[in-house]
Amino acid sequence: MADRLTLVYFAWVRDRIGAGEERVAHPGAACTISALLDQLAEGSAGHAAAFADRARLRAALDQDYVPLDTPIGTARELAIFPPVTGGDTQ
Amino acid sequence: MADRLTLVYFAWVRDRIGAGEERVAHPGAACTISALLDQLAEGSAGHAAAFADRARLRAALDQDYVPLDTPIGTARELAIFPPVTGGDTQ
Amino acid sequence: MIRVTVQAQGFDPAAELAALEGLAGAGGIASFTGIVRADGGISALHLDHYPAMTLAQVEKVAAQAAARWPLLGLTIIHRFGTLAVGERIVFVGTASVGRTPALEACAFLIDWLKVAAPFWKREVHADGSGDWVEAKAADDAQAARWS
Amino acid sequence: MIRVTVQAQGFDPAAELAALEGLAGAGGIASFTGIVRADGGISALHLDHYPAMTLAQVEKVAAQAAARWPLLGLTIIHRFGTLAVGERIVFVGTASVGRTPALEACAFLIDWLKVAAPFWKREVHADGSGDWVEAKAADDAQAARWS
Repeated sequence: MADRLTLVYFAWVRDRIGAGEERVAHPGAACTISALLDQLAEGSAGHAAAFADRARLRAALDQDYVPLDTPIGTARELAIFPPVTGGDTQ
Repeated sequence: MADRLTLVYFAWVRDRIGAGEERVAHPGAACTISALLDQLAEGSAGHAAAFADRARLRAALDQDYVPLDTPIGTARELAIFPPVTGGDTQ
Repeated sequence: MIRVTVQAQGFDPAAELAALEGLAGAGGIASFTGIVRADGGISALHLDHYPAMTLAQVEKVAAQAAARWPLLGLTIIHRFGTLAVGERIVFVGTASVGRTPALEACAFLIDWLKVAAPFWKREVHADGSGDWVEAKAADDAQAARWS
Repeated sequence: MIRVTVQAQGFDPAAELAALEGLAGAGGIASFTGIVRADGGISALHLDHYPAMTLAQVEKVAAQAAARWPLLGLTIIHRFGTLAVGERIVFVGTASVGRTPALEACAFLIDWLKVAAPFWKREVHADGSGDWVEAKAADDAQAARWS
């Protein structure tokens, strides 16, 4: 089990938090992404604003898309971002 | 009513007839394409070979696709050819 | 912008695509290019066509696509004559604001060109012999799915 | 031949198409190019992406297309960074023996790139202000039709 977890943020999630990346103590394998977001939202207004509307958030654990209720397990990197808007034109 | 009808042939229809174009006396507005082909087939072995298998023939009257049982009407040009094979690659 | 040509000479897909990309408001450009394959050891394809009818039929198919999808541009180039293996036969290019009209119209156009344009292919072997290509029922079926 | 790149710099669709046309046995080449539109008076789009994940996701979509259709070649280029109106964002090119696999795979790839590749667009106005583009439910629906 890693003792640190790297969090990476994109698009307006990053803008609201004010940083693209941060490291936190690993919350444990059983902790879900949602539960970790709850903890982080309590810690700063920026995190609270970024994580307020969970329906607009998506996540990836070690670069694989997962639902927000997924336990973090042994992942080293958790990414939080809005639904993607790539592909072709707007 | 035109008194002459131009016949044009393509692909193996032309090869069998041995000519790409010929003019005939207009058979009359009520005469169908099929009936005209019957008459022409009696006139030469090439025409008979070209027109033997009607399921493999298509027609156009004055440059519009029509079924073989269409009356020739006042058309000036009748084209007889196999199903088209254009578009992209073979 | 609808541009339809039926010609013996070659063409440059890059120039055609650049013209479509340059149309005001264009966000998506789709294209299809058909190439002569060396099927059965042929060295060339000869494309016979019905000159008095070909352009009108290709324009008809183009007008159908333009009526069905909101296209900003549509280009069709179809060659005739003798084309060596590896040469381009046909180009279809479409431009639209979003991606879907361009992609769908491009597929529609190439499906319909195959069944509606009066072209006939003859496979040419190195010794000059060759046979006319038979039409495929699959082409009619594929075009019909757009109806 | 599968070629996938995620890059900041521009690209030349003509060179990509020429590479696909040159593949042995290729009879049909389909392509799609996406261009930045001036929607809402924007002057540019900024594309954020998740570098550690992007290439893997695009390669995954490419592998799905290659497994589903008999393709001779498949090229995907997706740009990131700040792109001015009129610049190309994305290119998808496919080559197959007949026309249908190339056309279908091209449409499949662009639909799936929109929902699977971790890119986020921000509209940039002339004064530097801008908003992140919201995802459209229509994109999920369009991608899902391939399932």
